[in-house]
Amino acid sequence: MKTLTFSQALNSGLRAAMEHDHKVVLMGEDIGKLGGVFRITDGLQKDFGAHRVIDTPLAESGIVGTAIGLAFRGYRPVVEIQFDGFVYPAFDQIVSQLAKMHFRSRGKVKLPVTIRIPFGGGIGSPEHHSESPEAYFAHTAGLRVVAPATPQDAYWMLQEAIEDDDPVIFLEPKRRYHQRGEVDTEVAPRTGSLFKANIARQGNDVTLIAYGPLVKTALDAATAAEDEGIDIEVIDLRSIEPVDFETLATSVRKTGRVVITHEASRFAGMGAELAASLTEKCFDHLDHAPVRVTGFDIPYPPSKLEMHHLPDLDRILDGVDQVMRRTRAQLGEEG
Amino acid sequence: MKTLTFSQALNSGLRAAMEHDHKVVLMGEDIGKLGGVFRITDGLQKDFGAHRVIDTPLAESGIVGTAIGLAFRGYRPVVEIQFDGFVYPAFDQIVSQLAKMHFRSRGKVKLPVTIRIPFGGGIGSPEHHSESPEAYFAHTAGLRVVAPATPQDAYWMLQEAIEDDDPVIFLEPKRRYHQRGEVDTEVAPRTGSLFKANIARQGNDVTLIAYGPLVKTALDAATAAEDEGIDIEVIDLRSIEPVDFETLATSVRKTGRVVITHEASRFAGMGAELAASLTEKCFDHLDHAPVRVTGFDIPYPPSKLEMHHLPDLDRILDGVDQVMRRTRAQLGEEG
Amino acid sequence: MSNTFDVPAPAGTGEYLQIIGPDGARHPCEDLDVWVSDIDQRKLEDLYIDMACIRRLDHEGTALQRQGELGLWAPLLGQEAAQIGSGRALSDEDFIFPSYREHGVAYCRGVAPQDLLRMWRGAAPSGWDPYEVNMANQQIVIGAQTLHAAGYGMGLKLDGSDAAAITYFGDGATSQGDVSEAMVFAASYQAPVIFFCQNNHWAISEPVARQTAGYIADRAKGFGLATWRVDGNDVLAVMGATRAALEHVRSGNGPAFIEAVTYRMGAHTTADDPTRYRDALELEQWAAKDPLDRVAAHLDSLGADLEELKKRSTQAADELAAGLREAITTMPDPSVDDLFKNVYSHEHSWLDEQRDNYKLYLESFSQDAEVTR
Amino acid sequence: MSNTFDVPAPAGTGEYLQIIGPDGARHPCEDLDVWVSDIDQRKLEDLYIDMACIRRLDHEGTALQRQGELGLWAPLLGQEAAQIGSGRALSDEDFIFPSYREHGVAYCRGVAPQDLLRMWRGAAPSGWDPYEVNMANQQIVIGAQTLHAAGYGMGLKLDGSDAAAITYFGDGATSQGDVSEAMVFAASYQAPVIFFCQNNHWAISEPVARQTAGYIADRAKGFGLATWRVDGNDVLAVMGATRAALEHVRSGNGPAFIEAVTYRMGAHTTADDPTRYRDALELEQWAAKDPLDRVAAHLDSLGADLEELKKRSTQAADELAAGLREAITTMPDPSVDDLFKNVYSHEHSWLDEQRDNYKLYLESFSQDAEVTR
Ligand SMILES: Cc1ncc(C[n+]2csc(CCOP(=O)(O)OP(=O)(O)O)c2C)c(N)n1
Ligand SMILES: Cc1ncc(C[n+]2csc(CCOP(=O)(O)OP(=O)(O)O)c2C)c(N)n1
Ligand SMILES: [Mg+2]
Ligand SMILES: [Mg+2]
Repeated sequence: MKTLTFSQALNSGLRAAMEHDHKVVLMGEDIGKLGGVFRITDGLQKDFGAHRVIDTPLAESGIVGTAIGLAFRGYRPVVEIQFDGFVYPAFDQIVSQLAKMHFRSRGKVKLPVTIRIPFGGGIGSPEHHSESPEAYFAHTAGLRVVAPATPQDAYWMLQEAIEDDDPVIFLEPKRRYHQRGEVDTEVAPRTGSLFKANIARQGNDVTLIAYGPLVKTALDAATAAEDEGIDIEVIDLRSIEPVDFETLATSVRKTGRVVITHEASRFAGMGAELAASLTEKCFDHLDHAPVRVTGFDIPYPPSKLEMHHLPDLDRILDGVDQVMRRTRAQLGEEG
Repeated sequence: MKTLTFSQALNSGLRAAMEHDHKVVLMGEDIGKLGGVFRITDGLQKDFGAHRVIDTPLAESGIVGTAIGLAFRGYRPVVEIQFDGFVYPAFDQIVSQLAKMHFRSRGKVKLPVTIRIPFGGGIGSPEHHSESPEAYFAHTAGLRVVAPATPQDAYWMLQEAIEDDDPVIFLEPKRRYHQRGEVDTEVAPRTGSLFKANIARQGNDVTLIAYGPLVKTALDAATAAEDEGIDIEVIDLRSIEPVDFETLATSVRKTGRVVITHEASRFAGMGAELAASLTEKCFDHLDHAPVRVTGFDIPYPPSKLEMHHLPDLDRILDGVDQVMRRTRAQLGEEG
Repeated sequence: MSNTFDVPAPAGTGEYLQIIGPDGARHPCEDLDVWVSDIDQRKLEDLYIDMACIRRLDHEGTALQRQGELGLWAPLLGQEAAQIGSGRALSDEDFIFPSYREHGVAYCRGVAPQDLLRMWRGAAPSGWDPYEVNMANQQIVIGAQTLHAAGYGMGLKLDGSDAAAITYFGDGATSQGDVSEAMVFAASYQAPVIFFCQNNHWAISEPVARQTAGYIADRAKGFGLATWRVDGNDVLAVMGATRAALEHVRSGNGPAFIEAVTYRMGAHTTADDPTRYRDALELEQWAAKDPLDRVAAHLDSLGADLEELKKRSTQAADELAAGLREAITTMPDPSVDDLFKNVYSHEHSWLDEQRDNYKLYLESFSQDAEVTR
Repeated sequence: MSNTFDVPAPAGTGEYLQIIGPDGARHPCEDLDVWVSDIDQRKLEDLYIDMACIRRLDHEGTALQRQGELGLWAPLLGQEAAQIGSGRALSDEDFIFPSYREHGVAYCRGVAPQDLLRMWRGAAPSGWDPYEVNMANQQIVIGAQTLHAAGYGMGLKLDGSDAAAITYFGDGATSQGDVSEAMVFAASYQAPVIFFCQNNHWAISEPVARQTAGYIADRAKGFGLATWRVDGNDVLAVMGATRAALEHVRSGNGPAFIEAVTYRMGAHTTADDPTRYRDALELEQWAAKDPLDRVAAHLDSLGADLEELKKRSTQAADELAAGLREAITTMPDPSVDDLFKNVYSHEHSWLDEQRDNYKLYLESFSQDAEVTR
């Protein structure tokens, strides 16, 4: 057991993957000498060489497209997209090529490409540096999409993503990069649970679903709710596609109430899918419609306004009040 | 009143828009002499000149990016993307530029760009020619997304989309291009209802929501259901973003049952948003969870399999049976 | 009516390397002769037969589409020399990233008839096993495959392999950002990649002058690529340039670019009507530069037995055609299982559930036969 | 350890046009002299003052960031000549599409201090009204703005306007597909667009050699653009080339490209630590080519009163700096209304509902003050 920051855990995960399989190569802008703008690849070029930690020209479509070519040749490329908002130039290569090649080739070509994307807001950055693009990828058949929420998960999930033979979009909650946590480096790879949700906290009254950066916020909210006598079960999705509906539905059948939270815009976001699917699967158990606590349907706002846009403890608890059918006024009377 | 095909109605709509406002210019691949691969711009270059019907180099990011530049200069560009599957190279320009410029410039820059995309399947084409990308755009704040379902709507909705000061993604159900219908050319522009849903058929038992190519299929299903004594209300969404939730919720409060159908993949598709929102708005009126009848979560399949992928009358009726809580077996007994 | 945005006058075909002229006369070509010095009469006859075969292949493709056996076909008519000249220059280890029109290159790779037609029939998203023939499946998204070739070339370099990657694309494709980026990457890593552009003068209805003000080959030079501009209807010139480029990239000198100046004699695809946008005259001019006729004329001048050659080539083409027809009639239709297979390479809880539900749904029709709609 | 993918040795700065050398000596420059023949001593002094002002502006930006007044700042240190030389060559009607580092160009346009800082402070997604200053807002997505310039140029041509569009971008940007496509479009329509590349040798931590094997200017030639490669630290050379390019594009000769060879003396942004990836030596070499020092030396050789000039420039810079500080202290914070405003230009049922709900939610805190968490 070591105490590592989220970034260190990712760095260690990459190192382990590279040691484990010499076909693993890293690609991206500034990932070499600089170690990436978030230093996730710090020291790796020095230790593994410029042929395995590859600084690329400044062109995201080019990065993903050549990663596909390398995968054709038997490599296992791990691509770093510098910030979430810069993945869109690569969208065509991701959606029309990476996602579909296995199907297109009738199973002959495997493209085990991992695309690491630091995602989400809360770091006080200008436009394009705080996006949450997961729904675009989740809606795209052929991709798998995962997001770790703790240093421990970061460590093993990254290795499993790299070992997976399908393309994986690996979303890293960048505002948690400095978060510290215990990491057991014996825990990986192959815990076999990359696509299983994690019950981060058990509870009986409400199922609160989160992933990536908001898992911590959700846990904080659950702690706060405890004081009000509400017992929240917090589920960390881990895998956004496929979603582990079995774990979710079991919880919802128990609690009868669902709150879903994410930073991404609400309209046609992941919350919609989770709400719709859980309503289908658990309709007769539901006391209230699933409630979504999400970013607004606006471009990511300037940093001085981002605290409004990002779901926080209060907004999540407001969502909890809704599914408990408690108004703020009632709460005042009761409390 | 004239009888026109869907394509002719679009062609007439473009002609009217160009006559009405000399700042309207058309851009796209092969839209000039050829009149577009679907002939939607047939004859327009001849009549308006190569400076208003502009054949472009073969580069979709370039097309949308230069359309933005033209809009900066006061033009009102109408872009044709040749097929749905070829819009992805332009994704960055659409999502990070077109959608966000008004917000970025604090309202100073308006980008009245219309992007016409022939969308959907059922025409027996190879890969990339039958996609339904609407959820990607609907999830993107700053865009409006509409889809006409009849020649009449095609005619006026296209003109309204062009007149709108916001960027509009205009989705044309390509497998209905040859469908004929009555078109009243006096009906436009400015009926003011571009973002209002259309109750295509009144009914009391089930609310069946569709848009674009499946409105016709939905109406056929409603007719078939009549024989079984089920009275379906069919709502043509027309506007995918914003959705006219008022009209939808009013209907659902009446029927208590919702079926949503689209060709796009189901996971994180528009059906999820409609189901989630309507559950939120009408939970206490619902007899059953909203049911989605959609394309599968697979890349668009080869043409010999597409009839499985595309929702048809039977699959829609199966969805109706589900919300009526009738099993096929019961149906056998009753029927 | 202003003509502000009319397409600029075509830049003309300009200078290019040629060995056998349209009339069959052989010209000395300093740059390329050395690369084809081994091509004797016998080998040239073989190239002729290859070209005749893929012309027939193409003819069958169009015919099968007309008969409803194929959903679509993209004719290569006129581009036989470009495809055979380059295809026959490659070694088996070289890996090919084609677009959708390279039936002739696939033929060089020995792709089986069924595999060649599968996609065009709509029976599968693609045909062959790329690793069996070292050729990726057809690419429809213009330019996308060029980046795959650049990446594959990077892999070859990492492996210390002697093989090369080659990618085929059209004149229209040169406008796509991906193609420029592919040149940037290949040049930045000095990867063994050949960019083979068949400039057939048209991108559906748009003339090449809409895509570029100068020569396509010059575009590549600006990216630092070694560049050849050749008569794409001259099978020897194409072969010579491809061999020269292969030697260049195999020697670690970085990527190369070949512009093969040719012409699309047919429609863009069977869904296209080129009479709407181009002159019959232009077609005539290019007909006079036919890739097969010039080789026949040249062989004639060498004293070859043309009659015997045509007999041999017809026989080979007949066999090929018979194989194609046989392939079509025996090709099984895909099954519902193929819908859900290969979306992922292993278990996917959500999709597996969807598949199972859909199968149950389908079964409900057969089981409750009495319930009909 | 193999060095397969090490960055190739830098191609060197190569040949470029220069008027005033690093030592202040003026050289005859056939191509450019005619374009700056009107720049007398007085005007050169003004250019010096401009450069001194934006150097100070830049200094203040960094200082304000350190003090927590700005969230981020992208220094232009070292690129003063490139920005002033080009910015002062433009006419008011010309429309500018910048990236994020063109504070100097914005200064030339008279952008107000608050508008300049708004985005960097995190108070708004951008600053000024583009139509007031004929300059688009800062662009962060590398290369995206070049296409907007190409389109704007198409519009200028359609309008029969005399104005030009100019777009600024970096050496790293040249790898982006959008930049290549922008050149394709501008060339295809022969639009009056100037592509102004500040080759400051670095894209964050990557040297220009990672992006291109040859010279950037040659890349542009391959797209058919008229091209100038100039000493980007020489304000006269930059001004001359920009004027020449403007004349070229205004005359309907199609787009132009300027590569201004310069150097990013500071960090990429205030969030960057360049000591991790580049040599102090390189910095020293470039310090010797300083854009201001050489103009001062040249003015000195002309007999100018340097002391007086420096006094004037310090005064101007002080005023500018005071304005910036004043701007920061008086800049209002954005309000919740700004969150929802301007996403659309008119009613949007869904978003309007969201806004109303959020406002109610916020009100619930103030109204039920007793309910605290
Ligand atoms: C990204 C993309 N945009 C548009 C198309 C539609 N399209 C198919 S072929 C074609 C023209 C291609 O021209 P060229 O590159 O010259 O190749 P050729 O067909 O002449 O072989 C177009 C526009 C496409 N397939 N992909
Ligand atoms: C599409 C995109 N990818 C990545 C980035 C992150 N990024 C910001 S600046 C930069 C380097 C730009 O280098 P260059 O074009 O030379 O301009 P300079 O910063 O030197 O002025 C990078 C990679 C971005 N802003 N946009
Ligand atoms: Mg072509
Ligand atoms: Mg730079």
